[in-house]
Amino acid sequence: MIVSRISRFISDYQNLVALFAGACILISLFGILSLPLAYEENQIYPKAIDRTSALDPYDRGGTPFNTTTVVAQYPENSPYLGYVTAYLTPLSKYLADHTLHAGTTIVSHPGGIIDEILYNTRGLDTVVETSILLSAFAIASYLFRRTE
Amino acid sequence: MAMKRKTVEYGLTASALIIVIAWIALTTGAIPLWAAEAVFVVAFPALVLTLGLWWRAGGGEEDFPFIGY
Amino acid sequence: MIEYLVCAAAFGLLLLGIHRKVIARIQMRPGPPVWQEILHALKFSFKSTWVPRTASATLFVGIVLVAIAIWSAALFVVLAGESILILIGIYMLHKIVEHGFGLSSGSPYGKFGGVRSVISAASEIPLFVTITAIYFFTGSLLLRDIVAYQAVHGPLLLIVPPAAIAMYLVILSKLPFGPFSIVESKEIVSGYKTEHFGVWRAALAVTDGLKTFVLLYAFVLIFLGALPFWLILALMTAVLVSLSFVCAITPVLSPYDSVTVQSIITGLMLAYIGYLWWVVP
Amino acid sequence: MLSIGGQDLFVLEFGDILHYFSPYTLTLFLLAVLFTGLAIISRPEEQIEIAFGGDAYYAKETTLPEMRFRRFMAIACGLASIGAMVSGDLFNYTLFTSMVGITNVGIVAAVKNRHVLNAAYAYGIVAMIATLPLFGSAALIVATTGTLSIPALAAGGQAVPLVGKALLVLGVVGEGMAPFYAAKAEMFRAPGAPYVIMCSLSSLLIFLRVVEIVTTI
Repeated sequence: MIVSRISRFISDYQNLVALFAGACILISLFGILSLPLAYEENQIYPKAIDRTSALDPYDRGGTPFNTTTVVAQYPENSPYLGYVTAYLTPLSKYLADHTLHAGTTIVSHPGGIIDEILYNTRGLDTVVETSILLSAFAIASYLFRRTE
Repeated sequence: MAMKRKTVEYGLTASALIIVIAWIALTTGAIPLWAAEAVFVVAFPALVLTLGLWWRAGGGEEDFPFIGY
Repeated sequence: MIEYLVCAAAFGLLLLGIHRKVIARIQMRPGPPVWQEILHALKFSFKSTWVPRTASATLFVGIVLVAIAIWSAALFVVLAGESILILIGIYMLHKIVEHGFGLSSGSPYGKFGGVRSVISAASEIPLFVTITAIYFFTGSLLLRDIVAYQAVHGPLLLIVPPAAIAMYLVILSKLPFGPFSIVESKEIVSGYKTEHFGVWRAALAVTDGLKTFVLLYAFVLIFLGALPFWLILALMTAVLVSLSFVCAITPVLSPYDSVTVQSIITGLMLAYIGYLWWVVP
Repeated sequence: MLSIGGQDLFVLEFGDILHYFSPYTLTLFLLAVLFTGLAIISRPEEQIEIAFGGDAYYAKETTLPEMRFRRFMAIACGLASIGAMVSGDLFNYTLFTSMVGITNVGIVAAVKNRHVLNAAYAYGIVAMIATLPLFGSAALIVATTGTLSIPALAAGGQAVPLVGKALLVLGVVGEGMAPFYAAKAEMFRAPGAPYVIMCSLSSLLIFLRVVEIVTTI
């Protein structure tokens, strides 16, 4: 019976990767066939990278400790939109106000190198991204430290 | 695990009371339909279980269970 | 509202009793009386009850409460004419309840039932395909909108018969003794129900009653529309008897074959959706 | 704004990321919360194994460190599915979904059983591959429509490409559903019912949610 042959094939988890890869190929082919797709010029969070800037990959324009123009989906939900400093902790804010040791949020802040424009509007994404990393590390370290 | 008759009685009374109160509140129009439904969804399972347990729950002075043939 | 719950559970159990009776008669056995399932529920609720020592006690008891709660909620969703997406969600989550029942006791039979319900979960996607087919025509998934649509355009059974067949098969897979009832088939004793005895089993019977009622009621509402209540009950019984015929004359498929057959049906339904998408502007 | 899962009850705002609660997402949300709670408060069962061909049987005990780790992973998985249930942002949803995939592997990773670990490995590979279509779909949709917000996409005006939707479904299927059939059945051999249940619960929930999303946008 063809049915039982199919079931025998898909019941083996060793074939799982092959099956899924096959599905990926099919849908990618469909995607290639449906090209070209139009690019929407009116994007949220537009980027203009200034290669000459000292802050090169992280420079998003605007003046530090001041507003930057950001196109957000719901500007009314982000009253501090464009104010990168708004997300500094009180201590960092104090440092930034009185010294030059805390710059922008790019690398001086827990949370690491995070696109600071997104930081203002998409805070939850940042949290989830780091949580994914945390759980991956937790699994790896548990397995590594496990005693037989 | 021993079932305490008192615990079961409390559970039964509580769930029955909640359902009756929600019912009265619904018919008098004190709470909207969805609120009453939410209460029923929570309290009805408890009522079913505690009712069944209550019928058989021991009072503390039972006979020895019959364990051998 | 509470009276609806009690009546629905009792009527659902009665339907299951009829199901057993019809199967028995087709197989030339006398069969139990039709109210046997109601008696079962009462009988189990009088039995003495405890929690097995190996079980995960909280889950063992908690899952029983969850089982009744989700199907009570499903009944209210159907009565209120809310989105059938919620109904389908609850239906899929019944799988989780089956896992919970099966795995929480530590019994190997329960575990096999739970594992089988994991296997079959992926095959219940025909439900979503059914939904998409309906959405093509009604443009809404709220039950009241679907019923209103049918008041104007006639029953959906005639408009999208393949969707009706798909949902029929899905209900079939939830009924005991059917070709797809691998989760509680008899070679693993009672599958996920094995270790829930006494009051737990009685509560499980209440769940089964509610589940049967909700699924058949929703089927009639979705595909035949608003009818007088007595007629709906009669139609539900008729649908159930037809299902019993199917159950009586088909063997239980082996677990993986059951899933493959259901997946093939899903594939056919997807092709049908593609066809609809092509034809309907 | 949406009619598919019922009228919106309320919307929770995190900057550009909205969380909307319709009757449908609320139901799924409550179930995720409920089962996460069960995973927190219940202790694992002692699974009974029967030695084949004889009368011998023995109970598997779950050790305390193993139980702690698996409970941690189950809670993380529960939180991820809670987030995925109500998120109104496409990218945020894909992030939560990939977190579900990783924690699913984590839940069974601590089990000392060769079959379980092999299955978890196969599952992990699929989950890893699946992030490509998953994030790819979000990227495709933001490039062609200029927005990621599900309410904004549902309001119409932008044509979401069909391939974007297909990739999204494929990604979710890879993260949760595809391994359901074979790999998860093996993974369910692991003892520790409250945690193992989170595996299948989260997969079902993200799948139920993606159906709503692709029908809406």
